[in-house]
Amino acid sequence: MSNPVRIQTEDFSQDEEINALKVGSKRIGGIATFLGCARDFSEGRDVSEIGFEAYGPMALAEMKKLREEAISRFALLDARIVHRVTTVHAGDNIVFIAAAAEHRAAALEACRWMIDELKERVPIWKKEITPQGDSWVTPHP
Amino acid sequence: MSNPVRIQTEDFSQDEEINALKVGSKRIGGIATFLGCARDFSEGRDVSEIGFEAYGPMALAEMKKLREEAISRFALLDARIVHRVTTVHAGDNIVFIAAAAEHRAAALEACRWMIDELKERVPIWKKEITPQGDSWVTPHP
Amino acid sequence: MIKVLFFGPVADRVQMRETQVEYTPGMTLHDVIAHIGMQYPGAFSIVSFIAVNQTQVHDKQTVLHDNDEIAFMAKFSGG
Amino acid sequence: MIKVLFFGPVADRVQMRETQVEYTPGMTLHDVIAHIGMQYPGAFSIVSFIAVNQTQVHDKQTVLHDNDEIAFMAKFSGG
Repeated sequence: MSNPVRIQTEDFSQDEEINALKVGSKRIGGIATFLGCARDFSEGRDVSEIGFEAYGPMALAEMKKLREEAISRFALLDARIVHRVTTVHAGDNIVFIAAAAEHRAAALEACRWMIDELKERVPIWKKEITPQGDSWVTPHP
Repeated sequence: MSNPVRIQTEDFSQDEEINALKVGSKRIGGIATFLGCARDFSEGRDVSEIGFEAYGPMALAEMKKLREEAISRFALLDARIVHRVTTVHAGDNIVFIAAAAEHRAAALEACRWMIDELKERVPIWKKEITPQGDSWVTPHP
Repeated sequence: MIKVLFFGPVADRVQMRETQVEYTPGMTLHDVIAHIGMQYPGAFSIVSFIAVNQTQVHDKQTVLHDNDEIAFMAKFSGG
Repeated sequence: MIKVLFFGPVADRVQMRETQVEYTPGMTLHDVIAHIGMQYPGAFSIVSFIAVNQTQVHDKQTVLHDNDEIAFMAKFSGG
Protein backbone atom coordinates (compact mmCIF):
# COMPACT_ATOMS: atom_id res chain seq x y z
CA MET A 1 0.00 0.00 0.00
CA SER A 2 1.36 3.41 -0.93
CA ASN A 3 2.14 6.06 1.65
CA PRO A 4 -0.97 7.96 2.78
CA VAL A 5 0.83 11.32 2.51
CA ARG A 6 2.79 12.03 -0.64
CA ILE A 7 4.27 14.77 -2.79
CA GLN A 8 4.84 13.48 -6.29
CA THR A 9 5.14 14.57 -9.91
CA GLU A 10 3.03 11.75 -11.34
CA ASP A 11 -0.75 11.59 -11.42
CA PHE A 12 -2.77 9.49 -8.94
CA SER A 13 -5.91 7.38 -9.09
CA GLN A 14 -8.89 8.05 -6.83
CA ASP A 15 -9.81 4.37 -6.98
CA GLU A 16 -6.37 3.32 -5.77
CA GLU A 17 -6.42 5.84 -2.93
CA ILE A 18 -9.92 4.76 -1.88
CA ASN A 19 -8.93 1.10 -1.98
CA ALA A 20 -5.90 1.85 0.16
CA LEU A 21 -8.22 3.44 2.72
CA LYS A 22 -10.63 0.53 2.64
CA VAL A 23 -8.08 -2.21 3.26
CA GLY A 24 -7.32 -0.57 6.59
CA SER A 25 -10.79 -0.85 8.10
CA LYS A 26 -14.11 -2.56 7.54
CA ARG A 27 -15.79 -0.02 9.80
CA ILE A 28 -15.70 2.79 7.24
CA GLY A 29 -19.20 4.07 6.51
CA GLY A 30 -18.25 7.16 4.51
CA ILE A 31 -15.29 8.51 2.56
CA ALA A 32 -15.26 12.17 1.58
CA THR A 33 -12.74 13.31 -0.98
CA PHE A 34 -11.64 16.56 -2.51
CA LEU A 35 -9.83 16.68 -5.82
CA GLY A 36 -8.27 19.95 -6.91
CA CYS A 37 -7.76 20.28 -10.67
CA ALA A 38 -6.17 22.81 -12.99
CA ARG A 39 -8.64 25.20 -14.59
CA ASP A 40 -8.03 26.80 -17.96
CA PHE A 41 -9.34 30.14 -16.78
CA SER A 42 -8.43 32.12 -13.71
CA GLU A 43 -9.04 35.73 -12.74
CA GLY A 44 -10.22 36.51 -16.24
CA ARG A 45 -7.11 35.29 -18.06
CA ASP A 46 -6.46 32.11 -20.01
CA VAL A 47 -4.06 29.85 -18.19
CA SER A 48 -2.15 27.38 -20.34
CA GLU A 49 -0.10 25.72 -17.59
CA ILE A 50 0.30 25.80 -13.84
CA GLY A 51 3.69 25.16 -12.29
CA PHE A 52 4.18 24.12 -8.68
CA GLU A 53 7.13 24.47 -6.40
CA ALA A 54 7.41 23.09 -2.86
CA TYR A 55 9.73 23.30 0.10
CA GLY A 56 9.70 19.53 -0.10
CA PRO A 57 10.74 18.24 3.32
CA MET A 58 8.74 20.89 5.21
CA ALA A 59 5.69 20.45 2.96
CA LEU A 60 5.68 16.71 3.51
CA ALA A 61 6.13 17.12 7.27
CA GLU A 62 3.23 19.62 7.41
CA MET A 63 1.01 17.31 5.36
CA LYS A 64 1.77 14.42 7.72
CA LYS A 65 0.96 16.59 10.74
CA LEU A 66 -2.24 17.74 9.03
CA ARG A 67 -3.35 14.15 8.45
CA GLU A 68 -2.64 13.16 12.03
CA GLU A 69 -4.45 16.21 13.40
CA ALA A 70 -7.46 15.50 11.18
CA ILE A 71 -7.60 11.86 12.28
CA SER A 72 -7.57 12.85 15.92
CA ARG A 73 -9.79 15.95 15.66
CA PHE A 74 -12.56 14.24 13.64
CA ALA A 75 -12.07 10.67 14.96
CA LEU A 76 -11.34 9.47 11.44
CA LEU A 77 -10.52 5.86 10.68
CA ASP A 78 -7.95 7.00 8.11
CA ALA A 79 -7.03 9.87 5.78
CA ARG A 80 -4.83 10.49 2.75
CA ILE A 81 -3.25 13.60 1.26
CA VAL A 82 -1.48 13.64 -2.12
CA HIS A 83 -0.12 16.78 -3.81
CA ARG A 84 1.51 16.87 -7.21
CA VAL A 85 4.47 19.19 -7.68
CA THR A 86 5.08 19.49 -11.40
CA THR A 87 3.65 21.42 -14.34
CA VAL A 88 0.01 20.69 -15.09
CA HIS A 89 -2.46 21.60 -17.82
CA ALA A 90 -6.20 22.29 -17.77
CA GLY A 91 -8.08 19.31 -16.37
CA ASP A 92 -5.06 17.75 -14.69
CA ASN A 93 -5.19 16.64 -11.07
CA ILE A 94 -3.29 18.73 -8.52
CA VAL A 95 -4.27 17.68 -5.02
CA PHE A 96 -6.27 14.85 -3.47
CA ILE A 97 -7.66 14.72 0.05
CA ALA A 98 -9.63 11.79 1.46
CA ALA A 99 -11.18 11.31 4.88
CA ALA A 100 -12.68 7.99 6.00
CA ALA A 101 -14.97 7.79 9.01
CA GLU A 102 -17.71 5.63 10.47
CA HIS A 103 -20.30 8.27 9.60
CA ARG A 104 -20.56 10.84 6.87
CA ALA A 105 -20.53 14.06 8.91
CA ALA A 106 -17.03 13.49 10.28
CA ALA A 107 -15.69 12.45 6.86
CA LEU A 108 -17.16 15.51 5.12
CA GLU A 109 -16.06 17.97 7.79
CA ALA A 110 -12.55 16.54 7.99
CA CYS A 111 -12.14 16.64 4.21
CA ARG A 112 -13.04 20.29 4.12
CA TRP A 113 -10.84 21.10 7.10
CA MET A 114 -7.85 19.36 5.54
CA ILE A 115 -8.01 21.15 2.19
CA ASP A 116 -8.55 24.52 3.92
CA GLU A 117 -5.62 23.90 6.28
CA LEU A 118 -3.39 22.56 3.51
CA LYS A 119 -3.75 25.83 1.65
CA GLU A 120 -2.82 27.76 4.80
CA ARG A 121 -0.03 25.63 6.16
CA VAL A 122 1.78 23.68 3.46
CA PRO A 123 4.72 25.47 1.77
CA ILE A 124 3.79 25.00 -1.88
CA TRP A 125 3.56 27.78 -4.45
CA LYS A 126 1.67 27.93 -7.70
CA LYS A 127 2.64 29.87 -10.82
CA GLU A 128 0.18 30.46 -13.63
CA ILE A 129 1.72 30.37 -17.07
CA THR A 130 -0.37 32.39 -19.50
CA PRO A 131 0.11 33.66 -23.04
CA GLN A 132 0.73 37.06 -21.43
CA GLY A 133 3.48 35.75 -19.14
CA ASP A 134 3.93 33.94 -15.85
CA SER A 135 2.75 35.02 -12.44
CA TRP A 136 2.84 33.54 -8.99
CA VAL A 137 -0.61 33.11 -7.56
CA THR A 138 -1.38 35.33 -4.62
CA PRO A 139 -3.76 33.52 -2.31
CA HIS A 140 -7.02 35.20 -1.49
CA PRO A 141 -7.37 36.21 2.14
CA MET B 1 -20.33 8.82 -21.20
CA SER B 2 -22.56 7.09 -18.67
CA ASN B 3 -25.65 8.75 -17.26
CA PRO B 4 -24.82 11.17 -14.41
CA VAL B 5 -27.69 9.80 -12.28
CA ARG B 6 -28.03 6.06 -11.95
CA ILE B 7 -29.48 3.28 -9.81
CA GLN B 8 -27.64 0.05 -10.50
CA THR B 9 -26.73 -3.29 -8.97
CA GLU B 10 -23.12 -3.29 -10.15
CA ASP B 11 -20.23 -1.46 -8.54
CA PHE B 12 -18.86 1.81 -9.92
CA SER B 13 -15.42 3.39 -10.28
CA GLN B 14 -14.61 6.79 -8.77
CA ASP B 15 -12.03 7.35 -11.49
CA GLU B 16 -14.59 6.77 -14.23
CA GLU B 17 -17.11 9.08 -12.58
CA ILE B 18 -14.48 11.79 -12.12
CA ASN B 19 -13.35 11.45 -15.73
CA ALA B 20 -16.94 11.75 -16.90
CA LEU B 21 -17.21 15.02 -14.96
CA LYS B 22 -13.95 16.34 -16.35
CA VAL B 23 -14.73 15.78 -20.01
CA GLY B 24 -17.66 18.16 -19.62
CA SER B 25 -15.66 21.22 -18.58
CA LYS B 26 -12.11 22.50 -18.41
CA ARG B 27 -13.17 25.13 -15.88
CA ILE B 28 -13.47 22.69 -12.98
CA GLY B 29 -11.20 23.72 -10.10
CA GLY B 30 -12.53 21.31 -7.49
CA ILE B 31 -14.47 18.07 -7.29
CA ALA B 32 -15.87 16.97 -3.94
CA THR B 33 -17.12 13.43 -3.61
CA PHE B 34 -18.84 11.34 -0.99
CA LEU B 35 -18.68 7.56 -1.08
CA GLY B 36 -20.96 5.62 1.26
CA CYS B 37 -19.76 2.09 2.07
CA ALA B 38 -21.12 -0.86 3.99
CA ARG B 39 -19.76 -1.17 7.53
CA ASP B 40 -19.44 -4.50 9.30
CA PHE B 41 -20.70 -3.02 12.53
CA SER B 42 -23.80 -0.98 13.20
CA GLU B 43 -25.58 -0.08 16.43
CA GLY B 44 -23.48 -2.56 18.37
CA ARG B 45 -24.29 -5.60 16.23
CA ASP B 46 -22.28 -7.40 13.59
CA VAL B 47 -23.76 -6.87 10.14
CA SER B 48 -22.94 -9.51 7.56
CA GLU B 49 -24.88 -8.08 4.63
CA ILE B 50 -26.95 -5.04 3.77
CA GLY B 51 -29.85 -5.34 1.36
CA PHE B 52 -31.34 -2.39 -0.50
CA GLU B 53 -34.74 -1.89 -2.01
CA ALA B 54 -35.89 1.10 -4.03
CA TYR B 55 -39.07 2.48 -5.50
CA GLY B 56 -37.08 2.56 -8.73
CA PRO B 57 -38.79 5.10 -11.00
CA MET B 58 -39.51 7.54 -8.17
CA ALA B 59 -36.02 7.14 -6.68
CA LEU B 60 -34.40 7.88 -10.03
CA ALA B 61 -36.68 10.88 -10.64
CA GLU B 62 -35.85 12.27 -7.17
CA MET B 63 -32.12 11.76 -7.73
CA LYS B 64 -32.33 13.63 -11.06
CA LYS B 65 -34.20 16.48 -9.39
CA LEU B 66 -31.64 16.53 -6.61
CA ARG B 67 -28.76 16.82 -9.09
CA GLU B 68 -30.45 19.63 -10.98
CA GLU B 69 -31.26 21.50 -7.78
CA ALA B 70 -27.68 21.14 -6.57
CA ILE B 71 -26.27 22.41 -9.86
CA SER B 72 -28.47 25.48 -9.75
CA ARG B 73 -28.26 26.14 -6.00
CA PHE B 74 -24.45 25.91 -5.80
CA ALA B 75 -23.64 27.03 -9.37
CA LEU B 76 -21.95 23.70 -10.06
CA LEU B 77 -20.39 22.88 -13.39
CA ASP B 78 -21.68 19.30 -13.08
CA ALA B 79 -22.70 16.64 -10.56
CA ARG B 80 -23.23 12.88 -10.45
CA ILE B 81 -25.26 10.60 -8.17
CA VAL B 82 -25.02 6.79 -8.29
CA HIS B 83 -26.79 4.44 -5.85
CA ARG B 84 -26.46 0.70 -5.85
CA VAL B 85 -29.57 -1.35 -5.12
CA THR B 86 -28.45 -4.87 -4.40
CA THR B 87 -27.01 -6.84 -1.47
CA VAL B 88 -23.62 -5.63 -0.28
CA HIS B 89 -20.99 -6.81 2.19
CA ALA B 90 -18.62 -4.96 4.50
CA GLY B 91 -16.41 -2.61 2.52
CA ASP B 92 -18.63 -2.56 -0.57
CA ASN B 93 -19.64 0.71 -2.19
CA ILE B 94 -23.26 1.83 -1.77
CA VAL B 95 -23.63 5.41 -2.93
CA PHE B 96 -21.49 7.93 -4.76
CA ILE B 97 -22.02 11.68 -4.95
CA ALA B 98 -19.76 14.07 -6.84
CA ALA B 99 -19.96 17.84 -7.23
CA ALA B 100 -17.71 19.76 -9.63
CA ALA B 101 -17.33 23.52 -9.34
CA GLU B 102 -14.91 26.28 -10.24
CA HIS B 103 -13.92 26.65 -6.59
CA ARG B 104 -13.75 24.25 -3.69
CA ALA B 105 -16.30 25.79 -1.34
CA ALA B 106 -19.23 25.27 -3.71
CA ALA B 107 -18.13 21.72 -4.54
CA LEU B 108 -17.76 20.74 -0.89
CA GLU B 109 -21.02 22.34 0.21
CA ALA B 110 -22.99 20.85 -2.69
CA CYS B 111 -21.60 17.38 -2.04
CA ARG B 112 -22.71 17.52 1.57
CA TRP B 113 -26.10 18.93 0.64
CA MET B 114 -26.72 16.21 -1.93
CA ILE B 115 -25.94 13.28 0.37
CA ASP B 116 -28.01 14.82 3.18
CA GLU B 117 -30.95 15.44 0.83
CA LEU B 118 -30.64 12.02 -0.81
CA LYS B 119 -31.16 10.39 2.55
CA GLU B 120 -34.25 12.51 3.18
CA ARG B 121 -35.84 12.43 -0.23
CA VAL B 122 -34.98 9.33 -2.20
CA PRO B 123 -37.24 6.28 -1.68
CA ILE B 124 -34.63 3.63 -0.92
CA TRP B 125 -34.66 1.32 2.11
CA LYS B 126 -31.83 -0.55 3.76
CA LYS B 127 -32.08 -3.84 5.60
CA GLU B 128 -29.27 -5.09 7.81
CA ILE B 129 -28.77 -8.81 7.72
CA THR B 130 -27.11 -10.01 10.93
CA PRO B 131 -26.47 -13.40 12.51
CA GLN B 132 -29.38 -12.53 14.85
CA GLY B 133 -31.80 -11.85 11.99
CA ASP B 134 -32.75 -9.11 9.55
CA SER B 135 -33.97 -5.65 10.33
CA TRP B 136 -34.90 -2.60 8.34
CA VAL B 137 -32.79 0.38 9.25
CA THR B 138 -34.71 3.17 10.94
CA PRO B 139 -33.13 6.46 9.99
CA HIS B 140 -31.92 8.70 12.76
CA PRO B 141 -33.80 11.95 13.07
CA MET C 1 -58.05 0.21 -11.09
CA ILE C 2 -55.72 1.92 -8.64
CA LYS C 3 -52.33 0.24 -8.35
CA VAL C 4 -51.01 0.19 -4.77
CA LEU C 5 -47.32 -0.43 -4.08
CA PHE C 6 -45.55 -1.34 -0.85
CA PHE C 7 -41.79 -1.26 -0.24
CA GLY C 8 -39.30 -2.35 2.37
CA PRO C 9 -40.64 -2.31 5.92
CA VAL C 10 -44.23 -1.63 4.78
CA ALA C 11 -44.15 -4.53 2.30
CA ASP C 12 -42.97 -6.77 5.15
CA ARG C 13 -45.96 -5.75 7.29
CA VAL C 14 -48.61 -6.22 4.62
CA GLN C 15 -46.73 -9.24 3.29
CA MET C 16 -47.07 -8.21 -0.31
CA ARG C 17 -45.48 -5.75 -2.68
CA GLU C 18 -48.46 -4.77 -4.78
CA THR C 19 -52.25 -4.84 -4.78
CA GLN C 20 -55.10 -3.22 -6.62
CA VAL C 21 -58.11 -1.25 -5.48
CA GLU C 22 -61.22 -0.82 -7.61
CA TYR C 23 -61.44 2.71 -8.98
CA THR C 24 -64.66 4.63 -8.39
CA PRO C 25 -65.11 8.15 -9.74
CA GLY C 26 -64.43 10.83 -7.14
CA MET C 27 -62.46 8.57 -4.85
CA THR C 28 -59.71 10.17 -2.81
CA LEU C 29 -56.41 9.05 -1.37
CA HIS C 30 -58.18 8.84 1.97
CA ASP C 31 -60.58 6.21 0.59
CA VAL C 32 -57.67 4.00 -0.47
CA ILE C 33 -55.94 4.42 2.89
CA ALA C 34 -59.16 3.42 4.67
CA HIS C 35 -59.59 0.41 2.40
CA ILE C 36 -56.02 -0.87 2.84
CA GLY C 37 -55.95 0.05 6.52
CA MET C 38 -59.00 -2.10 7.17
CA GLN C 39 -57.35 -5.09 5.52
CA TYR C 40 -53.97 -4.57 7.18
CA PRO C 41 -54.46 -2.88 10.53
CA GLY C 42 -51.14 -1.75 11.94
CA ALA C 43 -49.43 -1.53 8.58
CA PHE C 44 -49.84 2.22 8.43
CA SER C 45 -48.16 3.07 11.70
CA ILE C 46 -44.81 3.09 9.89
CA VAL C 47 -46.00 4.83 6.73
CA SER C 48 -44.28 8.22 6.62
CA PHE C 49 -44.66 9.10 2.96
CA ILE C 50 -47.31 8.55 0.33
CA ALA C 51 -46.70 9.05 -3.37
CA VAL C 52 -49.28 9.30 -6.13
CA ASN C 53 -47.79 8.62 -9.54
CA GLN C 54 -44.28 8.85 -8.07
CA THR C 55 -44.80 12.26 -6.54
CA GLN C 56 -45.10 12.71 -2.81
CA VAL C 57 -48.51 13.98 -1.69
CA HIS C 58 -49.49 15.31 1.71
CA ASP C 59 -53.19 15.97 1.20
CA LYS C 60 -55.31 12.88 1.85
CA GLN C 61 -58.22 14.57 0.07
CA THR C 62 -56.28 14.32 -3.19
CA VAL C 63 -58.71 13.09 -5.82
CA LEU C 64 -57.55 9.99 -7.66
CA HIS C 65 -57.87 9.02 -11.30
CA ASP C 66 -58.21 5.62 -12.87
CA ASN C 67 -54.84 3.84 -13.24
CA ASP C 68 -53.14 6.02 -10.63
CA GLU C 69 -50.19 4.43 -8.85
CA ILE C 70 -50.05 4.89 -5.09
CA ALA C 71 -47.05 3.98 -2.93
CA PHE C 72 -47.07 3.67 0.85
CA MET C 73 -43.57 4.17 2.19
CA ALA C 74 -41.72 4.04 5.51
CA LYS C 75 -38.97 6.55 6.26
CA PHE C 76 -36.21 6.31 3.69
CA SER C 77 -32.88 4.84 4.69
CA GLY C 78 -30.85 4.91 1.50
CA GLY C 79 -27.32 6.15 1.17
CA MET D 1 27.36 28.01 8.02
CA ILE D 2 23.68 28.88 7.94
CA LYS D 3 21.89 27.57 4.86
CA VAL D 4 19.30 30.01 3.50
CA LEU D 5 16.58 28.82 1.11
CA PHE D 6 14.27 30.78 -1.15
CA PHE D 7 11.18 29.46 -2.93
CA GLY D 8 8.67 30.54 -5.55
CA PRO D 9 8.03 34.28 -5.60
CA VAL D 10 10.85 35.01 -3.12
CA ALA D 11 13.37 33.02 -5.16
CA ASP D 12 12.35 35.06 -8.22
CA ARG D 13 13.02 38.33 -6.39
CA VAL D 14 16.44 37.36 -5.01
CA GLN D 15 17.19 35.49 -8.24
CA MET D 16 18.56 32.46 -6.47
CA ARG D 17 17.27 29.47 -4.61
CA GLU D 18 19.90 29.06 -1.94
CA THR D 19 22.72 30.94 -0.28
CA GLN D 20 24.86 30.66 2.83
CA VAL D 21 25.56 33.03 5.69
CA GLU D 22 28.62 32.70 7.92
CA TYR D 23 27.64 31.39 11.34
CA THR D 24 28.80 33.36 14.36
CA PRO D 25 27.99 32.19 17.89
CA GLY D 26 24.96 33.92 19.38
CA MET D 27 23.58 35.05 16.04
CA THR D 28 19.82 35.37 15.76
CA LEU D 29 17.30 35.04 12.98
CA HIS D 30 17.15 38.82 12.95
CA ASP D 31 20.87 38.99 12.06
CA VAL D 32 20.31 36.77 9.02
CA ILE D 33 17.29 38.79 7.91
CA ALA D 34 19.34 42.00 8.20
CA HIS D 35 22.20 40.47 6.25
CA ILE D 36 20.03 39.16 3.41
CA GLY D 37 17.80 42.24 3.45
CA MET D 38 20.84 44.46 2.86
CA GLN D 39 21.88 42.40 -0.16
CA TYR D 40 18.38 42.15 -1.62
CA PRO D 41 16.38 45.18 -0.59
CA GLY D 42 12.72 44.66 -1.43
CA ALA D 43 12.87 40.88 -1.37
CA PHE D 44 11.39 40.71 2.10
CA SER D 45 8.23 42.66 1.38
CA ILE D 46 6.58 39.42 0.20
CA VAL D 47 8.03 37.16 2.89
CA SER D 48 5.12 36.00 5.04
CA PHE D 49 6.65 32.96 6.73
CA ILE D 50 10.08 32.05 7.99
CA ALA D 51 11.06 28.50 8.88
CA VAL D 52 14.10 27.39 10.83
CA ASN D 53 14.91 23.74 10.24
CA GLN D 54 11.54 23.26 8.54
CA THR D 55 9.51 24.60 11.41
CA GLN D 56 7.82 27.96 11.18
CA VAL D 57 9.17 30.54 13.64
CA HIS D 58 7.67 33.87 14.58
CA ASP D 59 10.30 35.22 16.97
CA LYS D 60 13.08 37.04 15.15
CA GLN D 61 15.21 36.85 18.28
CA THR D 62 15.39 33.06 17.84
CA VAL D 63 19.02 32.07 18.42
CA LEU D 64 20.53 30.10 15.54
CA HIS D 65 22.93 27.19 15.59
CA ASP D 66 25.61 26.23 13.13
CA ASN D 67 24.17 24.36 10.12
CA ASP D 68 20.65 25.62 10.69
CA GLU D 69 18.44 25.80 7.57
CA ILE D 70 16.38 28.95 7.17
CA ALA D 71 13.66 29.37 4.56
CA PHE D 72 12.09 32.67 3.54
CA MET D 73 8.65 32.08 2.10
CA ALA D 74 5.84 34.03 0.46
CA LYS D 75 2.22 33.17 1.22
CA PHE D 76 1.50 29.59 0.25
CA SER D 77 -0.67 28.90 -2.77
CA GLY D 78 -0.77 25.12 -3.00
CA GLY D 79 -3.85 23.01 -3.50
